[in-house]
Amino acid sequence: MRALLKMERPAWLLAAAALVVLVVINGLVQKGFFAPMVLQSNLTTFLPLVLVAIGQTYVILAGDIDLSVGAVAALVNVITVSVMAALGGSAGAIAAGMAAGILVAVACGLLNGLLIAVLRLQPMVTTFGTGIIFSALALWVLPQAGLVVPDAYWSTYGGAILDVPTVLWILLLAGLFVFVLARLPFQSWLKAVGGNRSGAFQSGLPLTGIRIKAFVLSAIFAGLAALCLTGETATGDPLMGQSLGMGSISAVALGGTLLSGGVGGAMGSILGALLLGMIGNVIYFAGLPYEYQTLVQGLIVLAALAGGVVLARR
Amino acid sequence: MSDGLTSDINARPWQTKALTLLRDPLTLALLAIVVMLGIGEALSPGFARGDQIVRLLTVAALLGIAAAGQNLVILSGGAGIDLSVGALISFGAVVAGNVMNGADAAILPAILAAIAVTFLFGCVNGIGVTVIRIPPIVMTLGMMAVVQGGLVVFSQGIPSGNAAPALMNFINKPMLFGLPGILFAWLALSIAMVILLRRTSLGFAIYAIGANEQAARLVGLPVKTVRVLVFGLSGALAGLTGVMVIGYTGNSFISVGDQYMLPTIIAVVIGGTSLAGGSGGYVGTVAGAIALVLLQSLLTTLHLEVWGRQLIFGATLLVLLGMYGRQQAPRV
Amino acid sequence: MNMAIEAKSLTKTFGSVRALTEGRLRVAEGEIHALLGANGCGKSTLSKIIAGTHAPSSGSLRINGQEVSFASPRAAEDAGVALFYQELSLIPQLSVEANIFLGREPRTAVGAIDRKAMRAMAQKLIDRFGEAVGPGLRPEARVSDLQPGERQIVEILKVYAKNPRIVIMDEATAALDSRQVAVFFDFLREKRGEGVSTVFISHRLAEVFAICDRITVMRNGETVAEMTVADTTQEEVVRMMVGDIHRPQKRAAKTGTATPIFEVRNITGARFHDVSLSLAPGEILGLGGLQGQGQSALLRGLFGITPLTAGTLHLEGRACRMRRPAQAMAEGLAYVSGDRVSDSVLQGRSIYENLLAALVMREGKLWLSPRQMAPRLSAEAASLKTKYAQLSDAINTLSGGNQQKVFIARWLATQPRILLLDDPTKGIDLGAKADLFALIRDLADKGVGIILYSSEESELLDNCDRIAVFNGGAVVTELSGATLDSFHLTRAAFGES
Amino acid sequence: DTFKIGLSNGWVGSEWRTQMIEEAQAAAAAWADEGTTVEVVVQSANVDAQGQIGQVRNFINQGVDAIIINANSPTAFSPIFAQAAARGILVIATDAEVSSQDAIYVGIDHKEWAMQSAKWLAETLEGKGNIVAINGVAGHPANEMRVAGYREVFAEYPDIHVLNEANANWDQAQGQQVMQNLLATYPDLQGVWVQDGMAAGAWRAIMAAEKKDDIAATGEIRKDFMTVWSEENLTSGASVNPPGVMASALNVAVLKLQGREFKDDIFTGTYGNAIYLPIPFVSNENLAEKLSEAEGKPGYWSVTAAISPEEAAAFFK
Ligand SMILES: Nc1ncnc2c1ncn2[C@@H]1O[C@H](COP(=O)(O)OP(=O)(O)OP(=O)(O)O)[C@@H](O)[C@H]1O
Ligand SMILES: Nc1ncnc2c1ncn2[C@@H]1O[C@H](COP(=O)(O)OP(=O)(O)OP(=O)(O)O)[C@@H](O)[C@H]1O
Ligand SMILES: [Mg+2]
Ligand SMILES: [Mg+2]
Repeated sequence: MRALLKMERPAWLLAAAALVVLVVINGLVQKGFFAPMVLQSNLTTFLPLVLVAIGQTYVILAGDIDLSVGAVAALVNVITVSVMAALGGSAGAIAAGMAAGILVAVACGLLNGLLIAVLRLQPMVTTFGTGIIFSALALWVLPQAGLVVPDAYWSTYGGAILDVPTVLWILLLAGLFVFVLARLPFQSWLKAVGGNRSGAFQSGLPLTGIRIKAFVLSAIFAGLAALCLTGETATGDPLMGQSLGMGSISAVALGGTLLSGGVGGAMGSILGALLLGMIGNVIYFAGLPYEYQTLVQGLIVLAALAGGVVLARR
Repeated sequence: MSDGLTSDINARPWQTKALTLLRDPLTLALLAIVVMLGIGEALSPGFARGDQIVRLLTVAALLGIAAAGQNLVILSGGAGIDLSVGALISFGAVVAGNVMNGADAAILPAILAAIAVTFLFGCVNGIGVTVIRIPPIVMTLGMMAVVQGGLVVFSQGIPSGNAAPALMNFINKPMLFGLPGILFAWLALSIAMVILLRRTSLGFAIYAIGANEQAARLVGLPVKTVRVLVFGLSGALAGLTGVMVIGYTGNSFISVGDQYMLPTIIAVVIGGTSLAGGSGGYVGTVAGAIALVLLQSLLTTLHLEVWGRQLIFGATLLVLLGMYGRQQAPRV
Repeated sequence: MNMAIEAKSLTKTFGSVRALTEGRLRVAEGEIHALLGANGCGKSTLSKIIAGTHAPSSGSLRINGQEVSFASPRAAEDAGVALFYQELSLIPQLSVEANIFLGREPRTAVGAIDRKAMRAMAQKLIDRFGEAVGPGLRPEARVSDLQPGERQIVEILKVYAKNPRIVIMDEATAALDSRQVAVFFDFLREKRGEGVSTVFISHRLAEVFAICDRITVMRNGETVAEMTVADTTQEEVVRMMVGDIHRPQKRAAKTGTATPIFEVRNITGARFHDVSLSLAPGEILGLGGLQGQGQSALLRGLFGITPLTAGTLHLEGRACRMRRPAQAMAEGLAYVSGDRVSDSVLQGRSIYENLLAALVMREGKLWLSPRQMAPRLSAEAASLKTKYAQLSDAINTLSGGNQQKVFIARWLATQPRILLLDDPTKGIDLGAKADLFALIRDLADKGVGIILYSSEESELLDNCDRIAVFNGGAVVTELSGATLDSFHLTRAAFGES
Repeated sequence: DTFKIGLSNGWVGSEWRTQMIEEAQAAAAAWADEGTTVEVVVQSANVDAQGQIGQVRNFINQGVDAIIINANSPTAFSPIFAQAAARGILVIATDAEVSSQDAIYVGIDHKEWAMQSAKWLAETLEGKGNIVAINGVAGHPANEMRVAGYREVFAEYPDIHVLNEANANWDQAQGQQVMQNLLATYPDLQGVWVQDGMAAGAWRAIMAAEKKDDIAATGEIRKDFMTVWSEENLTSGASVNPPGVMASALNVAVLKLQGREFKDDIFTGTYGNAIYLPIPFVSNENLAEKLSEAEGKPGYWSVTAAISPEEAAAFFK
């Protein structure tokens, strides 16, 4: 067992273990937690953060950070919704809206990547700055929340495909993506770039391209999260997704990825994001007075992190 | 070449000196300040008037004091960053407000109480980062939630107090040479920071730890203690900012410090301190804080749509960052 | 004779530092060519230009007769050029196999990394070093868990995994022991047979004369001579590199039975166990044996860097504990590490600050006055002939060897009573080495106790009064007096006593 | 009977919200006197709209009878409210209007709220003068409605010139900074339209610039501010958005849960689902009276008002 823990990525297992504990607790305090409906609704709540955390992982593995994901999500949301509204609510309009959203996300990722990898600006402050710009553009596109999304879009998102809830499909596909990418050289290169940048360069890796790709991946996942949010809220809102930036970083850390880069993986981030969501649930269903909810949530997150770090050191 | 080793920095030819000066983040920040003042004055006459500049400096002082702590944390490296400063400013303000509750006599106890409490919170950050080894960004983010939650609990039923008149005058009214007291306080803090960083062993340790933690440990520097202390100081300076903020606003409320969190980081980075730790200083941060506040006011006075203001703000930030906050090229 | 490398008039300036003023190098196909010179003369800079890591400021470079200008290390690799980086190019967080094949991973049909193939290939490469490496060097081990020598071997394997036609070995043997060097040389000879050209950079002249065909000597950024090994002598080469040096005689063994200044009884820690040693004042005690047998680990344990799990320490008869470096420093110990990048350099800070580092805690002053400190520190640096422009320059403007001198000076400034040296001459040129050992003997004569670990046998034999030989984390023999020779040392190192 | 009502609040950054929840809890407790047990469960945290949807889901999964929400978005809740309605859960939004037809809104009309104080300002300035406006978070629904409100009013006064509109994000200190900048840029200023807590900050800047006698500006309803207002003799007026809105919504909810039917044409508003509550106004005339109501209350206490169960009954058949 100890050897197992010591092996590849202990923190990955720890996030899983913590998640199991929380699921058990939640099952105890919330009756009906395991009812398919309830599970689906919880997954719907957690899914956007899960997606953003996946993308954030790749940026962090490469030793960078992306604070702009929330703003990217907002921008993609308003673009998608505006395009759908402008083209009427047909299936074609839906597809066009989604495509436009993802294209914009790619553009956002490219901008981040160019500024950071080519012009070599400091990533944290740069993505904070670009985040402000993306928010500004979102406000420009849609000055206040509104516009409706075609019924087909959000009812499909909230419903099921082949008897499997759509949100579960999305989670499974995201998981598959993570699984596949972890087996490609690219993820190893990301870690190299984050672990020892000059070493990676000296080893002949195309630093700039790798970092840009990471930012584009992050933005695409933020865009996918925005499509989910759009399905969940059936509306456009320029202020949407503001908590995704910091939330995704916490999820990545909880999932055992080192924020300094070079170590970790997106599977852990998925668990970390689910863990963060579950913490919120448990607190509520444990019947805590509301004044203590923020406090206790902060404490549990810290405790989970501390526990993970302490155990990982064994 | 191996003698005459006491050669000092002033012995360089003036060309090199001029070149270094031009690349210096401090010079760049000052340049940016002058340019923005010029633009402001051109667009809305009165923007660069003396008393308006004094008011801007007052606002910058609030940011600058909080950014001093942030600066220490970032300098000490190890991905050091303090996201809890905003929440701790709020906490400091609420504590100070409750202790002084409008009484001049209680100002000192209020300052001490606010600083003591926030110092402790800061130390807890430091302990989490050093002993338990939680990454600073997550530790302080968690602490932010805890402190905010704590404020909601704490402010229950307790009247959040008011600033004492003397404190409000100190921050808002001219004291000497037409300048309010807070500017002198900031000046004193700046001098203390520069001396701390350049001439004391604590300052040396902060740079050394930021540059190479392992090497710092091997030369006997108390790495963990210094780091805890640095986070503690960041907390305390946030608490002090909280006291000043309540003097500025007159009374405290639980989200009063939120708006300072990210600007402290930006001021530090614009001022030329590397987020990787180990290089930079406070003088640049002072310039960074002023530039940032100036930019914000400049944008306020422009008659623009909100998104336009935000766009300009973001873009200017990137330009400022691009002027010096660039990382090293892999190939030279 | 076909020329593999022909570099002409290469120059390189970093800001205002002229690192290379006239870089010339002609390496024939299939030869092993030594590139020699004192610290900071521009060897690494020249190598990096050839390997595409640095852009030259001017000059021309021909590879296999073709005029080239590599835009990146990748471009150089594609032209068959691979460089062993003096400071290593490994990713500590990744496994050995991932490092060896970084950027050229074997792939399966669907494009994923073919882990099986990669492991097998890595294992095959490691097996070339066979017995000469410890069991820790496995394909799946993380590089950060390896010892310096093992890392160096991984970097070597990484170079050869690229199947290069031209190899530059920038101090590839600096942390290798004699057995590992032997394997490495077999490798070099085999590659020579295959027509691979090798540039061999080393400060160990004996190695150069053992393996190389021709020599290029550099001085102050300039190539000053080119010759064949057969036509020259070590003395001549040294004179060309650094001028005349004072070669110390073998140290006359210290006699007398003073009470030990430092005594270690039955201590155990990570990578060593049950070690007992005693050190008399003024004595130079060597730690011998193959690379990675616990010598460095012992020194680090003694200095409080890693915990001791059993045993006792006595300083001048008084029991003491070293739980932190600060505690060890307070007792008058000093520790010079051979691992500059991770243990010593305060990156981005000035030379002054890098020199000052150990004094800060040693003197316990709150107030640091450069006016007072700078002259002391610069004198200390001068005693090792450290080459730098001014104290306020950043440390990374110095060459590797000069940096190491700064870090030694840093510790000498603390005036230690006991000096722990952990392969301190790694990357230091001959002149500086001679200065350093002269200085160490001086200190010993003043009563300082010295424990020296070196991966270079001759350093130990020339300078130590006694050598404790390590194998498998324990002392197998102590050599002194008549047994203090290469024969006994080698035999003991391989575990025969 | 016993009813379980979930209260959802998505922002904990102000004491106004705390007071809102406390008053709602008190209103719930008061139902015991009438023989009805109203159990409230509260979720209150800093979340975005999506996080608040999670809060609503928790309520649904828990099986509450009604949900009262101070929503972070006017539109984002439509799907989740539809789900709640499908489960027979009553959804009432308060303080911030929502577009969902599966929910009703019980609270003030923010546009009207802004129009009242804008009218006060215009009339105080006798229909002419230079003014500036300081707003909350751009893009936030309540802010946008308020902006629409004052713009509509000022448009009716051709001699009132709105020189600039800035955002201070409902933050008192930012309100003060923005006001400072505006004062420096526009020396000839007669009026300021500013909302909520930012008003206290704006007034502080006005007083610091020694212009309190030359400028009329809207104010706010916290006791702290009203004390200054009275002591310094400011020319101010404030529309009241009472924190009691959630208590009012709760009283309406309980009556509905008891099976009563709304009157036919009770709903109005943009989305046709709103019951607007009266908006009290504080001006120099009734300031003293409001201050006496605040006697013994903490400084952050806001002037409040809530619809009693009896008054709420008037909305029903
Ligand atoms: N007379 C001197 N001779 C040599 N070195 C000096 C001398 N005075 C100062 N130094 C050192 O040279 C380095 C460069 O000084 P400088 O003040 O520019 O750096 P700094 O500490 O980074 O300051 P800042 O806070 O402005 O960024 C410092 O480490 C300082 O300690
Ligand atoms: N990045 C850099 N910035 C500034 N100066 C540099 C840089 N790299 C090297 N130098 C300078 O260039 C000169 C040559 O350095 P180089 O590393 O090539 O020497 P070297 O011959 O390899 O020495 P060593 O034997 O010590 O490794 C030195 O004076 C060094 O200070
Ligand atoms: Mg400086
Ligand atoms: Mg070199």
